[in-house]
Amino acid sequence: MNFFETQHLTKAFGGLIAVNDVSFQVVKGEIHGLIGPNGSGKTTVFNLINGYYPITSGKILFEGHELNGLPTWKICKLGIGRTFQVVKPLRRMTVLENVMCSAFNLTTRRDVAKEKSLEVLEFCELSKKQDFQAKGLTIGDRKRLEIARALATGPRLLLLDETMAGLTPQEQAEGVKLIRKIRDAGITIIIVEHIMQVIMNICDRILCINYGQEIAGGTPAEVANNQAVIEAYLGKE
Amino acid sequence: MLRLEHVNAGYGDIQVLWDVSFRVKGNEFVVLVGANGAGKSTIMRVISSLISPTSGEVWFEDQRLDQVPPYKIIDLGIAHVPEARQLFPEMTVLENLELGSLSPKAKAHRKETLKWVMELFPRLNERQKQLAGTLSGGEQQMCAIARGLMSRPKMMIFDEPSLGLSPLLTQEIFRLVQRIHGEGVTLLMVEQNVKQTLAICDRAYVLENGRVVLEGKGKELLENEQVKQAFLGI
Amino acid sequence: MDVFIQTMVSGILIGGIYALVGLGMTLIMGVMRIINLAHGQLMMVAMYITFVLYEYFNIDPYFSLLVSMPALFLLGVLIQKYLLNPLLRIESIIPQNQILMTVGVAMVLTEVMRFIFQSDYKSVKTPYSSAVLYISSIAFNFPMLIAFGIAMLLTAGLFFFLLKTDTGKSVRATAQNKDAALLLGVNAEWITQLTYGLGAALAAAAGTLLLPIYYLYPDVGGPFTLKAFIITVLGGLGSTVGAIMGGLVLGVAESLGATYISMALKDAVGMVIFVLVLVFMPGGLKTLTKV
Amino acid sequence: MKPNHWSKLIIVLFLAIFPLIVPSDYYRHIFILALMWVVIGSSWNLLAGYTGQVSFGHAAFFGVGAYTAGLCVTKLHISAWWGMLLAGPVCMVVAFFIGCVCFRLRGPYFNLATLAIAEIFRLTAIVWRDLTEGMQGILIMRTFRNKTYYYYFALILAAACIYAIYRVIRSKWGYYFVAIREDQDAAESMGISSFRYKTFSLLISSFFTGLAGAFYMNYMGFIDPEVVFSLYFISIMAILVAIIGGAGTIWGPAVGAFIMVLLQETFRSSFFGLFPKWVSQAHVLVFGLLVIFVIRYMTNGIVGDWIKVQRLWSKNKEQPLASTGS
Amino acid sequence: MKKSTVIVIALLFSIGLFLYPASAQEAIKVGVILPVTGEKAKFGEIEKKSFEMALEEINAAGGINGKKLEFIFEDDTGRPDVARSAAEKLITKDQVVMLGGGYGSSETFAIANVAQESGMPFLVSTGSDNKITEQKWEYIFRINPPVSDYPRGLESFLTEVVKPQTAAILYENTNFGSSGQKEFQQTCERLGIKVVMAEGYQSGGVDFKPLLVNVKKANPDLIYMISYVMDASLLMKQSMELRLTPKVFVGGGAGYTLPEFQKNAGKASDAVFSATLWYQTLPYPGAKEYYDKFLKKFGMDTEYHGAEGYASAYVIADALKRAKSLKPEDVRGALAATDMMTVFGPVKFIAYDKMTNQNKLPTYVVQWLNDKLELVWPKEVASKPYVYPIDWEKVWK
Repeated sequence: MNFFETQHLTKAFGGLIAVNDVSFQVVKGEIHGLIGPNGSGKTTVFNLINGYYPITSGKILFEGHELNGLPTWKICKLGIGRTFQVVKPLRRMTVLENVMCSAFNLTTRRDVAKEKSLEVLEFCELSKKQDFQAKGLTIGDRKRLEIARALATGPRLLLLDETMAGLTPQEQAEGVKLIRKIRDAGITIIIVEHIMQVIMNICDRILCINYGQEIAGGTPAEVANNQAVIEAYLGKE
Repeated sequence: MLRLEHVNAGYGDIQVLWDVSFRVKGNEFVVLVGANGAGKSTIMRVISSLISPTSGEVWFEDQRLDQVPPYKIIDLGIAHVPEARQLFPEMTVLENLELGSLSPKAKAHRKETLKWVMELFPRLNERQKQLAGTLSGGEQQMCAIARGLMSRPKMMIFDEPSLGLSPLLTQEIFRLVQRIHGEGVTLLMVEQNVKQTLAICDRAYVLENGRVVLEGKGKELLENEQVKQAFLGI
Repeated sequence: MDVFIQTMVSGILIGGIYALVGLGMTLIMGVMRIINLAHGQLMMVAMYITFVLYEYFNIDPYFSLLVSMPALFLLGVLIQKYLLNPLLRIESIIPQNQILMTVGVAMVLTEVMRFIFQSDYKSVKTPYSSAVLYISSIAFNFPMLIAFGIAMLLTAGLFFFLLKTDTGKSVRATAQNKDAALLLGVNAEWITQLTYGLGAALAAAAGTLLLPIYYLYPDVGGPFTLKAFIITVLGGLGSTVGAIMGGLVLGVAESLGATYISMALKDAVGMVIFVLVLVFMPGGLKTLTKV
Repeated sequence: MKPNHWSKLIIVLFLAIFPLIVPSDYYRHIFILALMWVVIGSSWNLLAGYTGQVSFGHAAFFGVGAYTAGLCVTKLHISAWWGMLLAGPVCMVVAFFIGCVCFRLRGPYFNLATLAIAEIFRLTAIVWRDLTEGMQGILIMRTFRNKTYYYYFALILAAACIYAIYRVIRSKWGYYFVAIREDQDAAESMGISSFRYKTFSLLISSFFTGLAGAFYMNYMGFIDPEVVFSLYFISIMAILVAIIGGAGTIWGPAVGAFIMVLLQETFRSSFFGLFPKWVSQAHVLVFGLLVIFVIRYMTNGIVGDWIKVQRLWSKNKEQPLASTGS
Repeated sequence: MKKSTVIVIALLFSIGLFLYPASAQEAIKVGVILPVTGEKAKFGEIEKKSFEMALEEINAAGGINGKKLEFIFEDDTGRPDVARSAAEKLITKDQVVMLGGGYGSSETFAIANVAQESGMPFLVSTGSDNKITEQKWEYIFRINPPVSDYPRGLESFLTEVVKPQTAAILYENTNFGSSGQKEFQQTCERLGIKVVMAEGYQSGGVDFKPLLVNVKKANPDLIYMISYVMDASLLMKQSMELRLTPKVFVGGGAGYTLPEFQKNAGKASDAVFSATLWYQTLPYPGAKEYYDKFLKKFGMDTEYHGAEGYASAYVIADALKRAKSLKPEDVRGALAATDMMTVFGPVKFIAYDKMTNQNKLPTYVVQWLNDKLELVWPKEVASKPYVYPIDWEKVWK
């Protein structure tokens, strides 16, 4: 049994096929990259895993459970956390409260949730800002908050959607450190990212899709030297 | 013709552009390339005055663009073909095109312009009465470009015209872009399809993380290893 | 059989006026995505204008359309400009604060009119108020026929405006894609004002046309506001064709309901249809007609 | 900015001894009405201000609550006070079904659906004469002549309502409610079933609104459908009470309720007879202007934008305000 | 300034306000609660003006045993909870000696409830639901007949003149309408008239044709309608349009006796009968004078609501004059002993049917003839002979 896999995952919006027959496996404990040019369907894949869109055909399996048709919140409870490309902070709550909302997944007691949230914030290096309103955070801190919130639900699989976009190089470096730290804590990660330095650096394996179809998969080096990938990114000569 | 000087801009408290300066001369074809999230679209929105820079200036000919409301930009002679087409899906192709020529100057010549545009895009001519939302991706892109042309612009700015198009269609779009340049329109284009665009443009700027990191002739940049690195991270 | 035909005739005729009320609302909803809970009250203001013109200047209600519509257009533009548009820039806990603002506007309009005219019932009695046309035994109320005719003319005019003029196309464009419209040189702020003005003017037309067959008091607007949003949702948000269909459907449904179920439940028929449509056909009639 | 505890204590003390120091039944009556509105406004606020589901149909719950109490007398021949026990659960059942219909919808559609359902309730209550006596209404004999009992009853109800909401807001549910208000999609991805928690919020909200309705029946002794299912005087009034005081704050609706009820009474009686009579006609106009003003300039209501109010205050007094910041 | 200080001052101030005694005046104060805003304001206004008119006359004639009488008007806005507030205010703050007014049945209930509890005499002038005086509330008196009595005068007219076999009842869905419908249905059953249709409607409708086509199909001899004025005129106009031709149209008071009814319905109002409580040509002393004076003073017509108000004022004055003291029990006693003649007819509070402290009055039938409302039944007091049978085609031509 694979830790996580998709089988012939397909999604059509009316006539437009956004994701076409994508199958891939994720091994427990790895960081799996998902890349592709703009509009190639990466975020749609996340939205399918996450249950935000219903699947047109195909299957998603997580630890042997079929996720098809489950509502988003149940998928979260099964142990899949996610962040959003366009961050969705709960704007008029403090950072701590944001994370506590997630932490209540594991407990109904406020003090326990708070304790757990403080741990997560410490882990994500956001402790100093715990009493800030989420709407007042910088973009870097908002991305951290997204991650912290996803972590606080106690996931075994974490979906990171363009966590680095819009960050300064220094922030990116810190982000990479954080992602590694999460992996080291035993959480499997699927990451969608545009910033190639990042993805090539941290991923164990990468899947590249274009026009909703998989065009290459393998280690970072294999993918980077794949002709189809280079064409997808730089265009044909 | 168009100059950006030390522009800092962003959305709310998120800064996206850091001290961006570049210029487009009359009749030039300039391309901005950069990975996603590098701030290309933000530059486009700054030029169109949809967002105003926190500091710095944007000049078009003798006009400060950053002090003009967005709906007046097109009157000055700049047509913006936005990312993801942004057509009006429940209106016909013809109506979409007509909406491109709202300014009094363009309106006066609407019929001639329409004829010219239809010659340029024969496929749109066939689908005049069709709802824009029902067009295929390539046709939608053409419609968006045609709509921009309807204002008889001095300058056109394209935001990722190849987005979501197959390689074949992308090539067709680029051929059209070149033809428009041939008609004497100044062009500024944002693209992620690096090789093809660098091959056809006059000059290019490379953006990384909201900053301009490289500038040069298209062909020269094509050979530059740094460009490849910026895109593939190797 | 006569009962059925007469019911249908009544329903369709009243439906014409409902359509006019709904059209204004659907325009506003389409462009601004808000429910205008002051819609019936705008209609009420127009009715008072018509009433004053008739009572003191002896102007026929149908001619006073030429006054009441521009006046309400202006009122609508001002409301949008000074009360609704500024709210777009304010963040509030309740996201629907534009809707709540229209509630406030509705209250103020009603009370100002009450202050001026008191709560008395007013009506306009024209020589043709009770004129009736008979086709076999079916009665067609003459002012209602005229109202229906003018309503259809105004609808046609609105269609011409929306389909054939640049400004009309800009209105539709703004409803469909505000950012793109901005890029093409459409002043979206002005379009919202124009739209609210137009919506108010259409409500004014409905009010003015209704006055010869109905009557007037400051609270007359409330029920029509309810009808307006039923029609809008029934027709599909922002769909002009839908609003016309919705108006007719509501008129006929109410009439049938009143004849065959109970007059007392006439208004409930509309509400039940409304909830059913919301739940089972969220796109309204638009999903059936595709326009 | 933390509210001053002293001032809170003073207010609570004042309310607790109010009927003892103010012998006038008239003022007691006004305060009883205000306390009842505290309950309705606060419950609306839980659903709209905290959970983000703006209901235009709270009259449905108020009316069902009132009729539950009324029917206890006319149909079950027991005291209307049993209604205080029954109204809550009955309203929750009704609310559950309303939730099943309305929570499928978002934004303006949700607003309209709640409004329509409340109207359906009103029309049904008018027509179903066998059950409700229709517009003839239900008249009961009140239990107490002394208003003090009713006053304390209303006070306890209001306090219980505010305390319950306060506890809920500080619990897991409260966090979930606010998360749903802020971003429903984000909330779902955090493992929060938005449907389930919206329903919980609605159930609590309807429970207290129903109790207020049952209290109204007991206190007023007479109800009819136009009064207790009124769109303008219950549903919209509940919204106004909460937004004027401050939606999404614990004390906002309470403040709003007192402002609205006192304002209405002040105007209705032409400032207790001090002003010419025509002033009495202006109270709805003043409500309308107040609503426009609050939405335009104090979006978060008087409690939510208290800092703004203070600033206004200090400006008038030519006193620089120590920068409070938030 | 500290916030707490502000609050303390505000509270002290408000306590001061609460305790501030109503300024003592020589005048005897009576509270009158009527709707002068809201949807019912139209009739409330007529009644209020009549109260004021009577007050002037009473004070000009020396007031109450030398003291001036003062009416303190409160607006109930047509809502029971507001009516209750108003009553509470009048009793405890203004310290009136008794209450008058009461227009809508629901509001009257609310006021009566307060009055009874506080032991404050309340003379109801209009609120007509039977239940108001069926509660055995000893402090509540009612000058106008209950709604069940409205068609009483009609009864003899129907049995002696029209002799209908079938009837349709249309009524507005309000307290007034539905209790009226209930009573008239019983009356019909008693008289052996078959009620073929009884249907309520929401007042304020634009189009009554769906209702009327059903009536047309049922083809009753008598159509009895309980409506306020604008619904009344629309109902008649649309009946004319549909050519409904029963033997008679009869209105159940309220809207059908108002000048606005004729003004709006035009020729559709012709030959329509209505039950009524009062008419200016009735042989009551001062009735005609009251009508003329009102018309002259305010430039508008008055009708039975006005007469009720005017008469109430005189009953109040009379009771206060006779009262041993201004204590509520004494005023109550004086009210209960009332036996006087007014423009509205003789006033005497008796117990009959299930009611107590109820004034019993004969009621009448009026008919619109040549755009004028004429008293046509009983014959002894008629201002003009009734027109029956009616040739509708001729009337409506």
